[in-house]
Amino acid sequence: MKYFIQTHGHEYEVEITPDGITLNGQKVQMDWAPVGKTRHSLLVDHHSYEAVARESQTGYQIIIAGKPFSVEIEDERQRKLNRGRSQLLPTSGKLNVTAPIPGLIVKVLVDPGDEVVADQPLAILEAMKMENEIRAPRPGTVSEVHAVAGENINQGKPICTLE
Amino acid sequence: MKYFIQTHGHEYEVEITPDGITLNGQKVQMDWAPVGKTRHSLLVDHHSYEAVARESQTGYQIIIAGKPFSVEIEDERQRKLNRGRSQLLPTSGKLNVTAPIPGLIVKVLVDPGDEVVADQPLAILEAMKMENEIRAPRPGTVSEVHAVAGENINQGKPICTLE
Amino acid sequence: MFKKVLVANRGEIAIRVLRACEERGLQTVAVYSDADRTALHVRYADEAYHIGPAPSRESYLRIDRIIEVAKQAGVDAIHPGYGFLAENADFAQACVDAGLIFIGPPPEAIRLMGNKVAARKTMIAAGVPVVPGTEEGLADEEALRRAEEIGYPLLIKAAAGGGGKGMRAVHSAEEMRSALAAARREAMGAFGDDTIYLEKLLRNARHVEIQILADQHGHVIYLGERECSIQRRHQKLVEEAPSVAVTPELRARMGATAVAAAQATGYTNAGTVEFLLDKDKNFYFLEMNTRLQVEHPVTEMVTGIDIVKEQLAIANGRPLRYKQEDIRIQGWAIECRITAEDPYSHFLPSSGKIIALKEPTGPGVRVESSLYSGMEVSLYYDPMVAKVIVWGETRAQAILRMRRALSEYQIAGIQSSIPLHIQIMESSQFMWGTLDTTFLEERFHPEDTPLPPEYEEAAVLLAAVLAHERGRQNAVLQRPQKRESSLWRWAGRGGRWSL
Amino acid sequence: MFKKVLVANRGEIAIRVLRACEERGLQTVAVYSDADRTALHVRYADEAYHIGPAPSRESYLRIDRIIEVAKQAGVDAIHPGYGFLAENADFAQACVDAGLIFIGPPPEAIRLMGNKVAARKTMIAAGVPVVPGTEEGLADEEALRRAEEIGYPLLIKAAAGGGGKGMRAVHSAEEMRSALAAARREAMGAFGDDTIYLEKLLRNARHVEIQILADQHGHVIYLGERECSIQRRHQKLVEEAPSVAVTPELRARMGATAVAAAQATGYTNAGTVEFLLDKDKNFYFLEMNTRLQVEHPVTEMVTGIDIVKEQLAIANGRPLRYKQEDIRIQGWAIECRITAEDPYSHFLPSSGKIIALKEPTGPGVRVESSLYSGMEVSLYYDPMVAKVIVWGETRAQAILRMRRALSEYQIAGIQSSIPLHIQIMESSQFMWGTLDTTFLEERFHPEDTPLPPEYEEAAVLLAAVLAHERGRQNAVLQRPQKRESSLWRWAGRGGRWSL
Repeated sequence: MKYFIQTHGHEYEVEITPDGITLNGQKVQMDWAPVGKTRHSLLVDHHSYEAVARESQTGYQIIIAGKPFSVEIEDERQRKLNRGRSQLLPTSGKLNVTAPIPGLIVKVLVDPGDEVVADQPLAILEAMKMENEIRAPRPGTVSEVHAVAGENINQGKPICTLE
Repeated sequence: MKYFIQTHGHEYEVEITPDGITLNGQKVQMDWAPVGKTRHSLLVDHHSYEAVARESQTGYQIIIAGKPFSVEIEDERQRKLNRGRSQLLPTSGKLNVTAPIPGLIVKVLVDPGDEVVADQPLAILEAMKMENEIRAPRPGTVSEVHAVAGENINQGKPICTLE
Repeated sequence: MFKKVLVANRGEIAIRVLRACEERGLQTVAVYSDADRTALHVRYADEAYHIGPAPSRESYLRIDRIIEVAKQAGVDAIHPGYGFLAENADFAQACVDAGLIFIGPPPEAIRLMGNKVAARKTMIAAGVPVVPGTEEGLADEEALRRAEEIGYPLLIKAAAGGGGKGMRAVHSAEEMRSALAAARREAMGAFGDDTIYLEKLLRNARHVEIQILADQHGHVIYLGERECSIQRRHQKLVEEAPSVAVTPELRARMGATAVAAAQATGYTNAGTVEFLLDKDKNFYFLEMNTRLQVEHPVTEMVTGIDIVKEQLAIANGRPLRYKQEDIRIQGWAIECRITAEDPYSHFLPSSGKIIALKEPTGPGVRVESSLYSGMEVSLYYDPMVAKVIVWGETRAQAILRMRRALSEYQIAGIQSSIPLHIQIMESSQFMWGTLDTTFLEERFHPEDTPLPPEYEEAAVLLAAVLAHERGRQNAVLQRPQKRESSLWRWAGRGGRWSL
Repeated sequence: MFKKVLVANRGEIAIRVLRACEERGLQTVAVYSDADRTALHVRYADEAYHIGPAPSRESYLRIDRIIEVAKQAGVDAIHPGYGFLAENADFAQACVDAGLIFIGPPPEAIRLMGNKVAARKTMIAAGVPVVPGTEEGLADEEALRRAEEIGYPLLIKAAAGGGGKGMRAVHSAEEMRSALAAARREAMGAFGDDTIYLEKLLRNARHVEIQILADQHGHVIYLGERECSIQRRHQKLVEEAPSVAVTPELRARMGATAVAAAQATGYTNAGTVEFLLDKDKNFYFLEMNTRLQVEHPVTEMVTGIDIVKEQLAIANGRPLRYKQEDIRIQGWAIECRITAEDPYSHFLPSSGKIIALKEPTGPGVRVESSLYSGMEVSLYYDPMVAKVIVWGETRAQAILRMRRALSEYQIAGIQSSIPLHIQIMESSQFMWGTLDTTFLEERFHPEDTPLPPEYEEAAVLLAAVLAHERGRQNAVLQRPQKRESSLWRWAGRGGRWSL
């Protein structure tokens, strides 16, 4: 089976067959031993790595030597399915910007109709006694503002909508 | 429900009802919070204890502040059943002395027909590079010897039989 | 001699204090909110009492409930830790009024130092140099006018403040209005008081503070300095002792100044005098923290003195066991504050259940932590969940040891600041020690430290293997036959899992 | 300057050495048997190589395999740890022959000190006092005759010995024959050699040893003593530094003697000279351990010197960084060896899976451990699985801290020696420091330390609650209705589990 993997902007192709495992076409010698549910010991060409892994929506969250990797993975079958769907991904359509954690909306910094650039602060959310800026994940126009200052907002609730 | 509990030679009676919990007839205020599968936080009349507990054949193995307690427990129903059976316990009948850990029988110290007292060494078992004495759990006469010197013995296998 | 102590706090500092009490043979009492029933401090103490719902206003800040528990449990003394009620003069007074020993300075000293204007005046009178600035309680228009006199850049600070809350740096007149609004809003939220004042912002200055100990018999000593310039949003992230910028001569001068500051306020117990130290080795009084500090362990590691145990002895009325000349600084210590925040996502607080945990240990490593496997990290309290402290014979050895310790630290289930700390320890600027309070935000660029590609490849391979195994298991579940043997199974006497 | 080190060991000492290498910026290579694929040392090292099946004869004692891996991995140096091949002169020679640096003394010094008779002669020639005894290789009849000359009590010792294996104390002529047989049997099993010798048993003597460091340039220093009198079956259980029995004057004399012993053998690297110290402060050479010792951390804690890092520096040809007068003993350190043995059941080795683990930490506590949650503790290797080391300003503070640390240590799944250590720390005899090598077996009575009744009551209540909950769950499973709400459920805003 072939796997297509992305992390930190790099792409990899891994193939696993009963004969062995290749990384970008190069054969690697690999020894995998799980330690409990979330911890793994890997020996890759004798190099030892200890990793903690959890499943995420699109792959795995992996920590090695204190460094986190968000790894997205598709197998051949999934890749075909996803290619078909990719037009539907909201890279330019409507996008709800949601509260990443529960907290208090201290201030909303945009109004409907505002043009925003990627990473521009949209609102200030107070949690754990600190103010946190909620930023735009991509450029767009604010079509709706759902949150108001002083509101206690739950995780995942929309703050505003970009178009 | 009433529970009859033994540990370190002391006997206790605990009663649990929807109204509360009593220890030897005395009401106690108790707050129990499990922490994971084996760890427990107890507040007994505000006194805080952290315990690690595992089930054993006859009750629980509990460690509090590094100190181990083998706790045997029966509820009312079990107590009645066990009372009926108690004549059958091998306090004086045949008793197999078994290897508590796997190892090498270095020497057998008794022969059939020997009278032994409680705690008398019966055999020497080598494990982890050290010699360990296997002692008689109660007095009796050695009726059979099953193990021979030089034998690798599995855990639970009989070394000799007392009558 | 008191026998039973209540610790009016939670988290790592509660455990720190409980351990010191236990090692002194004292009985201990913990208090807890709904969110903390299974917290380590509750499980650690001899006794524990519930004091209210999760929000700290309804539990850890409830002076009445805590005093009530203290009476019910029959304690002799209360240790406030840091944060919560530690610098609340009313709480210290309430303890005294209830006949309890408050393990900290007298209420008057807390009140005096908590009032920034009064503290400033007292320091000036005692000959302690202070940063140019204004009194408290400026209206916005007045603040704008005074800002022109002081000159930019400057700091807006909350009068009731501490911990960087309600503080804003302002670099030009244009930013002033929005910064004032933000500072007041944050101060009101954190302290219920939006009074502010202004202070000149010293460029390229270091935050260097002096730990002092003062007994009830008029003896005051200093335990050397701590360098705390690695800050983000005025929150310290990394601290060390000693400071590369402090010579023995400067240490003696700063130490003597800190002792004078303490004596001028009738101070007793442990305290910290914070200074800004500029490039020309001029130092200015910032504020005095009238309590134990988060970073006290680095001083303990280089002096061998247990500050919390000294707090207990002082509160008991004992004279100091040390003279100034007994204090020797040996080696180097560094602390990293581990917070439940995502350094890759604008430091958003992170909550969740700890599903795997391995804390570092071994030579020269100390961990002060509130974490346990299975813990729910909530958003109710401060995001600092643990501290790693290391000692080394030299600063270089301490940095290498900290890298080692951080790479051993595994926390799964929440995001943490560990990756940021690793990058700081690997940055050449930090290694050279050319620090100031703007280092982290202005001159430290985590993206300059690339992740080693082999780690990335290992992560990629692990992901492939896990996905493959999951796919195989699903396939097996769909077929109604005996579970097929895994490719990865124990491979006989070679005893290795391998393809 | 070497760059890559292979650690030819397992368990806590492999991790200890790996950490030191990592902190020196060296690349590291681990080796492992079938039983150790997921052991901490394998996960800790940069690289890991499989060397054979679980029994150590087929893996960790395979000189050929280890040298082969060293070549394959391209290492420059090998650290042997303690045990296994650490005192095997052939292994040290094989390293040298393969062009590898052996991080330890020269093979000749190992060989000389490994031969008890030669060592004795060398010591006598160097003016080092020795315990009265015989040469090696006595036949039983000769041993019986010589025993009469030396007088009882005496010790039978294995010539190839170490770690108390093949050692027997004999108190009268009647016991002699069976003790000889037992000692030979154990020696043959452990070392493949049943050669024995006799030594006078000094009554009420302490085991006190001197740590030395010797560079390749003729400098030898001592780092003070360790008291190791708490032993069971000649295995050390508790060690401390300094010793209550050693005055500065005696320390200087014993230190100078240890230095003379090292110089007489051309010794380099770290080593330990073991002495018996009698009540009249006479000391006698016992043996020299030509390697790092289990208990080295207590010396590190009181001197601030990292012995393993010094081993690396010495092996690299560096001159010692310290002169004798630089060595200061500060405070007190104690180590407890945590073994997988059941102290309540004749110290039977205990194996099993670690199902819950919490190791102590906080101020002054260091843990060196091979344990992890999910680990299978096997019977293949030494039962010592971890060490707890504490530092305190005084011996009393160190003891109190050790009690605190031990009570924090939770290991579930195997039996451990922790309860015994707690009882030792609580015994008044230990607190007074009136120790000798018979303390534990003859004068320490664990049953004299009653368990606090409230712990027993808490255990009883927990058992009742667990049995009750289990009964309720079973009852619910049998009835086909909705799971009834537990009596113990979250009780609303009070947020407590309670009846």
